[in-house]
Amino acid sequence: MSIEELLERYTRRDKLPHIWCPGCGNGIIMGAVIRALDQAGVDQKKTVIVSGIGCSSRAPGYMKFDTLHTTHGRALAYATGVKLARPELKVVVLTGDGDCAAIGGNHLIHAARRNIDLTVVVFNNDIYGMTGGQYSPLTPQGSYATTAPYGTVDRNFDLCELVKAAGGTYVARGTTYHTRMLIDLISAGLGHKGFSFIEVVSQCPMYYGRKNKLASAVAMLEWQKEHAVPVKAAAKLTPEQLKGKFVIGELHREEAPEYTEVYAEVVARARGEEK
Amino acid sequence: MSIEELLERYTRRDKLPHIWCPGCGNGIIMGAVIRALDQAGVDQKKTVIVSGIGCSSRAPGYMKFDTLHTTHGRALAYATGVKLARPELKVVVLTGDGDCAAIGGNHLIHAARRNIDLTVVVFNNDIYGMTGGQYSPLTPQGSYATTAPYGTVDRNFDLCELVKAAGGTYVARGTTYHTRMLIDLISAGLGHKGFSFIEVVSQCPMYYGRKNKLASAVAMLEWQKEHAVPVKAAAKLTPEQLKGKFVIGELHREEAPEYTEVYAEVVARARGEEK
Amino acid sequence: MEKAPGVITVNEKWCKGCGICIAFCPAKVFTAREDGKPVVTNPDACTRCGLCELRCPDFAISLGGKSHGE
Amino acid sequence: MEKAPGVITVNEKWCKGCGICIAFCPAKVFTAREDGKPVVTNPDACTRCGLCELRCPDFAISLGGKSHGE
Amino acid sequence: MANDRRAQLLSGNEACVRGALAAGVRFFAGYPITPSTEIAEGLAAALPKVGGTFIQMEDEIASMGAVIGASLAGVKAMTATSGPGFSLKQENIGFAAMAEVPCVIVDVQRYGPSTGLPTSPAQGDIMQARWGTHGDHPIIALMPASVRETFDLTVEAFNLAEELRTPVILLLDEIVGHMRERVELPPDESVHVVNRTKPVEDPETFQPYKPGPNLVPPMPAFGDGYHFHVTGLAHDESGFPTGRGQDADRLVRRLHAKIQNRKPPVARAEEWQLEDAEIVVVAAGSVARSARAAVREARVRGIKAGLLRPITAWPFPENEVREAARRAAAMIVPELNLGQIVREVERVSGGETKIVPLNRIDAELITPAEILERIQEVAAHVD
Amino acid sequence: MANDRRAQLLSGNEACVRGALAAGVRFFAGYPITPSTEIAEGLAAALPKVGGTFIQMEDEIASMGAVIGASLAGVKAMTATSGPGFSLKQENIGFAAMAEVPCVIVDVQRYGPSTGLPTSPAQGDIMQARWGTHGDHPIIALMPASVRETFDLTVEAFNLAEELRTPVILLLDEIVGHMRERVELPPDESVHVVNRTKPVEDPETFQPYKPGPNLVPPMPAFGDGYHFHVTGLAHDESGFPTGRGQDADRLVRRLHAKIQNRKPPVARAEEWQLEDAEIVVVAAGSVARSARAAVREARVRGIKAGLLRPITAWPFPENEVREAARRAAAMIVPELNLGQIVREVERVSGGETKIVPLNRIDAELITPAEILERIQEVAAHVD
Amino acid sequence: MSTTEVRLSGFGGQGLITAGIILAEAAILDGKNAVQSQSYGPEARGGASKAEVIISDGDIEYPKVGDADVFLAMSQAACDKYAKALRPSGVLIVDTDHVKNVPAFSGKTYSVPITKIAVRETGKELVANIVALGVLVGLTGLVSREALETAVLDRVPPKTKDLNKQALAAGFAAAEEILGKEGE
Amino acid sequence: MSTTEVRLSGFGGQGLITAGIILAEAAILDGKNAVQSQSYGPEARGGASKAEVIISDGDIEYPKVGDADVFLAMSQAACDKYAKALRPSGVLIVDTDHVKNVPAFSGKTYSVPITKIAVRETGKELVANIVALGVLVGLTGLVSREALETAVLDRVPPKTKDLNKQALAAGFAAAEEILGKEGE
Ligand SMILES: Cc1ncc(C[n+]2csc(CCOP(=O)(O)OP(=O)(O)O)c2C)c(N)n1
Ligand SMILES: Cc1ncc(C[n+]2csc(CCOP(=O)(O)OP(=O)(O)O)c2C)c(N)n1
Ligand code: SF4
Ligand code: SF4
Ligand code: SF4
Ligand code: SF4
Repeated sequence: MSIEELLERYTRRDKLPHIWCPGCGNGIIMGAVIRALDQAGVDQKKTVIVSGIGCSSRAPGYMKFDTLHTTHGRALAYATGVKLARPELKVVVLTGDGDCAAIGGNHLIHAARRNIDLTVVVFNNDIYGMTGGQYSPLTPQGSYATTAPYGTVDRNFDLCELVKAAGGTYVARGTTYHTRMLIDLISAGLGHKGFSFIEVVSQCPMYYGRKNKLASAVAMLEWQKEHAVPVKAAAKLTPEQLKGKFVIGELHREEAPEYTEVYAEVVARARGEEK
Repeated sequence: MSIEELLERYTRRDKLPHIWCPGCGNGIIMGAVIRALDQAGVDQKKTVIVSGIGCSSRAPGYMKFDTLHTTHGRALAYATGVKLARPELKVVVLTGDGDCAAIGGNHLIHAARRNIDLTVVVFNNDIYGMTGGQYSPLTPQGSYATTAPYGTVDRNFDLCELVKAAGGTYVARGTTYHTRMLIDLISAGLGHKGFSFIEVVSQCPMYYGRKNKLASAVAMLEWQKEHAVPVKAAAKLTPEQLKGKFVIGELHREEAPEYTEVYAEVVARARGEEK
Repeated sequence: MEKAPGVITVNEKWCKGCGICIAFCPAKVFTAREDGKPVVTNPDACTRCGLCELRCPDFAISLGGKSHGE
Repeated sequence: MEKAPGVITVNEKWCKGCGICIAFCPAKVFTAREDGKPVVTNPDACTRCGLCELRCPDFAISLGGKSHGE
Repeated sequence: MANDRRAQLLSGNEACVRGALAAGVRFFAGYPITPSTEIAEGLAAALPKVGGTFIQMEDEIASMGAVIGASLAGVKAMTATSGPGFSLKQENIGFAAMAEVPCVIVDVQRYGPSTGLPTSPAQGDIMQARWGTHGDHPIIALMPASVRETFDLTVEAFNLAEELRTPVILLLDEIVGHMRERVELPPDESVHVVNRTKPVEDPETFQPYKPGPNLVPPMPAFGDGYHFHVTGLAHDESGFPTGRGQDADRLVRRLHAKIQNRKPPVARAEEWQLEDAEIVVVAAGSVARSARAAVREARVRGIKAGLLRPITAWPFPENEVREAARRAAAMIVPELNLGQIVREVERVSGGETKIVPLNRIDAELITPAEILERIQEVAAHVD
Repeated sequence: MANDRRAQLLSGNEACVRGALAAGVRFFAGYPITPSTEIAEGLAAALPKVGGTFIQMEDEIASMGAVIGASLAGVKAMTATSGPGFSLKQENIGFAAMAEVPCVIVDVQRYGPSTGLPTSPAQGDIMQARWGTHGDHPIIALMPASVRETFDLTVEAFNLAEELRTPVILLLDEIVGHMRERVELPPDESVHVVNRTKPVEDPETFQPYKPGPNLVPPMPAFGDGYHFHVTGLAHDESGFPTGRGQDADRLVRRLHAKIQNRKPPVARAEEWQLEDAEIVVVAAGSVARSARAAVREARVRGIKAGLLRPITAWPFPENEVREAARRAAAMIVPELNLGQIVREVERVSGGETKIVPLNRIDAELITPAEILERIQEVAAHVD
Repeated sequence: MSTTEVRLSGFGGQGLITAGIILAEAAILDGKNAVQSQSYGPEARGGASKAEVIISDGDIEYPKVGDADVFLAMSQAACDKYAKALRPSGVLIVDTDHVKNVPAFSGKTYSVPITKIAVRETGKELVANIVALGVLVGLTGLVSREALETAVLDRVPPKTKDLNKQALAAGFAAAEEILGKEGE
Repeated sequence: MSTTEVRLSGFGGQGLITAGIILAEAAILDGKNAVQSQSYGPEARGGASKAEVIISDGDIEYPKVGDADVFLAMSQAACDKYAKALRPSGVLIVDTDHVKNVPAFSGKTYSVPITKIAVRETGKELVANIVALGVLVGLTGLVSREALETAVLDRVPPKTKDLNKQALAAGFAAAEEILGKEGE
């Protein structure tokens, strides 16, 4: 599909151009999500996009689906309600690193634990964009932020590890630089039955970049290119060689009973129906 | 130290006997914590015990320390404030599986991420005791509870895995049956610099037991005895052999910079002091 | 509650009769009363392993004497 | 925005001049204007890899024509 | 009348479950907390039987979020909690008000502040029900005084929520929630049930926040093909944020007006022996039971007492109270708190009558005798 | 006066940071949210320099919890937030009230409900500040109208918190928080600072919740060797829960009384041109600035107008308002909400005067001209 | 309008809450009004337990029992605590197995070995609450015996119906025996 | 009591917020009262940007600028939006590099190639805001030049002091040139 057709079909064109800063990764990820939805062949009428609060969480407003812009950190809780009430809907959650991993961390691990069929795409720009550059739980330790004028003290999560340990059954990491791979990863997540999670390493040139000597979006994508190691290549490297790098690709996949399906069995049991 | 001396020194004797039901594991764990504090030689005057809300979270009320019984799920947040304000204090958190892993799950993973020097003991009785037997995120899937009359749909966390993935640097699991090992595990946690976490598999005969055909505390301890596999023994078993069992002992330990120590460096830097 | 060093005592006021001490004493030192509370019926078998003390949820058993098994 | 199939067009209203397309075009098809926005100065080099379209954060580049690289 | 099988013994919490089912609830998300837990437990058993969904979420915030999500997906949804959980739900209740998502929130009030006395009665959350979330949000809160009324007002809570697209709070107190009493429930078929109005417009031209004649916008469900946007940001009729103050003004004023202007009025009170009453007792929830007994006894003793019982805590039955204040020599306001309803009585009565608070916060229900005593004291000074 | 180096240009949020430092703050835990974030950012830079601690927690609930923990550990502690975060903090604010933990919570009000207009001004959280948490909790809330007053009231917030062992809310609005104006700040040494009273009793006999002469119990810090217990359950003087209603009653009444009975009164208002005022404008925060300009202009035009500016939103300056109501022909209450302060004015004025609300919720500050116009309208009807 | 206030108290696990519910349900079956309430809280688990029932021909407004007309005490602690809250003309029923000191009292006092009867007649201490109901209704005639039996059988698990029937009969029998003796 | 209301508007990144703060600080250095406020929100990032300053000898109550006395427009959009909110006797200063259509207006209008001057005189577009301040103060005398220079140097990073001094001087020069011409 040409970009024109994609925009026509999947976006609310009258809302564009979007509010994001020049070079912001949000647009790239939103483009990738749209292409992945197209690639995975989801039914647009039966797809709901849910987000929290943040620059990234504004994405659903540009997307021609049923869209739900919730409260900060709570996208997964709302999405759980949507999915449980109508399991036939495809529910996609777009969220920022702060939204998802700071205030929303509990909903993240519990949704993963339940293995409920949601596809979560985290716009990880390592910073709080919307509020002007405070550190997030994914900000690399030692980085600068408006609330960390002496460098962050906090260690950062490996969010993919966390989601895996919590019970997520599809876990992947992509970047805005590796855009084609990103589309494939999201598309695979959409195809997976159960809780699928894609962390996207992205860029906020406005705040993270400025504070941390990454002068432009271009510099930040260069950084991604240099530090991302595909999962296959990573397998061949020692921990020392991987130090300071991060792994991209599909990191974990397992088959497990999905929440709404197990719940359907409960309903059958309660009604005394055979299953 | 004899039990009499232990009680005299470390408990508020006038508050005993405690309110817990016959055979409840809470008393066993509280006894183990007291013995571990003694064994680890902590300074009683400089030790603060913090809890949330639940049957288990009543434990600090019986302990002769500075004690803080907070709101449901928030013990770790309060404890973080105590520790940051006075890093010289030893801060121990006693919490239930619901308190810690349901409503308190976010504080758990973030405290672990920060590697702040707290020792957390989870009284895991697989159920909400205080409110009368609802399921928790640690209730094994398929169990019965007052809110799961058809058996639970939710998968349960492996909480130790989760804490490890979040960044905890000492992670262990014990049981109320293996009481001596439990004391050693807690004592080791108290000695560890950084975030230490001990999950204790315990029993609520009143609710979990009754609902799930474990008729008595004795039957529940028998179950523990039969299903717990020490970490060394587990290493020799295949995943199939481990199915339905759980591993006890020290599961993870690593050395990493502790939060208040790193923060002290920030202070030094901000004041332009040498470090 | 009377207590002499080295003598097993049960604090009846605190004991709730859960039966843990009785069931898991390796030396079978206790027997259950009608109300489930333990009676020390076999004191000589006691190896002073201390498990009953450690496992009693109600701090109701004392082996008497000093630290044991620590 | 004029567009013909197979012709690279830049939507100037949407483009914010971030420079990503210019920097990462493998064929160096673009050059930057004064305001940072891309000008197609080397259209013949274009391999139709589609990366500029995929990476433009502002949906401002169109390669024209149908699906590419998919 | 022996073996009367239509009558049964039910608690308020159980009646709430029955009312919700009669109203057509199909989704419950909650988190256990005394004294509300029986509502969750009842629905955990009942919902699967009607093909609905019960979920115990990780906390109250998530529960409230899930309820909103489910409602947007087209089903009638509710949650139940008590004080501490009610505090936690507030942010998302504000979202439901702003985005106009029908839902029912039950708060079975217990003794506070903080953990307080978790199993003891109080009426300390009345003001919180109105003002608990930030910003100028509208709210409806209903306060039943009996088990049967709990059934009825649960149904009404759903009906108002669906009709007006707004969160509705059912404000029980521990006594009403836990006491069991004899009730006869109507057969489900005879219960009046309101369902939300769905849009008829074409999805292409549909404006999801364009109000209907009653100021309420028709509401599609997710998956109906409308591709609409829902946000807690101030938005215009299209549902999208504009950042413009005038749009926000129009929206927030409408949110209040749809409740304020509704016909018949949402605000409502029960009046008993009020026609000639010189002393009016204003009491709600469990306390109204004692008040009624006291008023009856006062009448026996020749005192012209009457009862005004707010059924809606919010909107507060201002007209009824104002009217009664105009006629009464005094109003006695017994409450299980340090004075919440009395503030509204003071506010709307405009100095027309003497107002006497009667507060008890020792975890016991105010007795008829206490109220009677106060009535007698006041009566002694009235003439 | 050229090169006047004592004077400087500061925003309200910056002045809050300076005030906190002057008052001796040593701990801040928060979570970013517009329009309060500059307070966190300022303290992130400043606290390490004085050996204090700044932490950005995972959310507002955790921030409030950490603040309480830090305060119990003996340091002066605060947090800052706006509407949505204020809603989330409510449960733990109730804990601080119940367990008597001194702390300061800044709420820089923004346009609500829900996400609303995140960067636009409003005064929609005034009632929430009083009633946001469940149960009958006491609270103090201060509402500065200028940058200098923000400094002063931040200091006072800490002083009251420490003196009375209670959470104190500093209720800014976006305009006061963000506007920069000329201020001269006093040197830190000259700022009056109150520190909590420590116990002198022997730890063995110490009763941590036994009130002192001002009804406030002396407060040890964790680590001081007192081995005391702190809980959000209702408790007796020993600090332990008893489950007894009488103990709860005694506790909760004292919590209110210590604030209500304090000498001089906590409740306070600024009165300007009030002596002979026939028309009184009651306004707080940024709106009071417009009100003052309007009153001045009205006087120029020969109308006897006056300004009554609540400095404490809570306790509400009831006596001052009641007194003014008795003398005034009318009271005009301009607010950036749909009517919150006006409810209190209505409540306490007991029908003594005509009350005219003036509300704006289109994200703009009410102008002096609007208030003047209302004054003139009212004046035309007064005689 | 006749109203009777009943208080049942003992310790947790004796089933007195259930007994209270059954009593109220029996009253409803008899066409009367009934309200039941109980004490909640940690003490309900293991510690003290209390159920209150008001039975009336008319409306029941205040739902709490003040001074009771009938008080069943199944523990010494409960007896000590609530004996004072009994109308002078009321009825006190104590389980002699748990209440050793029976307070002096102006109304009627019946001392019945309720728990012992349960064990003796059914082999199960568990059904002492049902025995107690039989005794209470047998002595006071508060509700009809038929309604009580129906209410008991409606509440208890199907498998235990016979057991509970036995227990109830034993209670009625004990009451008759006492009344018979009184008649002597 | 003399009060002047100033509005500075353009797009995000032009540094007009900083300019507003500096202007207010200069007024304070002159011993006057000053209030500064600005527009927040997403539009402040990239989109429109607005700073308002009120300078007065007396108290400043209402802190917002209604109709301005002085309006600096550094974008066409800003000029279009706020030109109406200018007192009839006010002063309009436009950056001709960004504002092509200058609205007709009863007061004084000064069209100055501010951005071009910045680039020409310092090589850095970045300091157009400081040039603008020089122009504005040079034309209006709102604050003293000394105070303005002190305020500028207090705010800017140490390394850029010379650059900003240059920019300010260029602004003053441009203003003088205009006034000189006017005088002709
Ligand atoms: C309860 C609550 N707390 C705080 C905020 C303020 N807030 C808005 S967005 C945001 C964080 C944004 O960071 P992130 O999720 O990483 O998204 P980004 O803007 O970087 O895309 C915060 C803290 C809020 N709206 N609600
Ligand atoms: C905010 C809030 N929600 C719910 C409750 C009710 N509550 C009290 S304890 C508890 C859970 C107890 O379970 P757990 O933490 O596992 O402890 P246990 O009682 O089993 O020891 C709950 C839900 C509460 N007090 N506060
Ligand atoms: S602030 Fe950062 S995250 Fe937000 S739009 Fe700008 S670049 Fe993107
Ligand atoms: S309810 Fe369960 S957890 Fe609570 S005291 Fe009883 S046995 Fe222990
Ligand atoms: S373990 Fe303790 S409580 Fe249990 S029976 Fe033995 S002595 Fe009693
Ligand atoms: S990537 Fe897009 S926005 Fe960036 S310069 Fe190229 S066309 Fe413009």
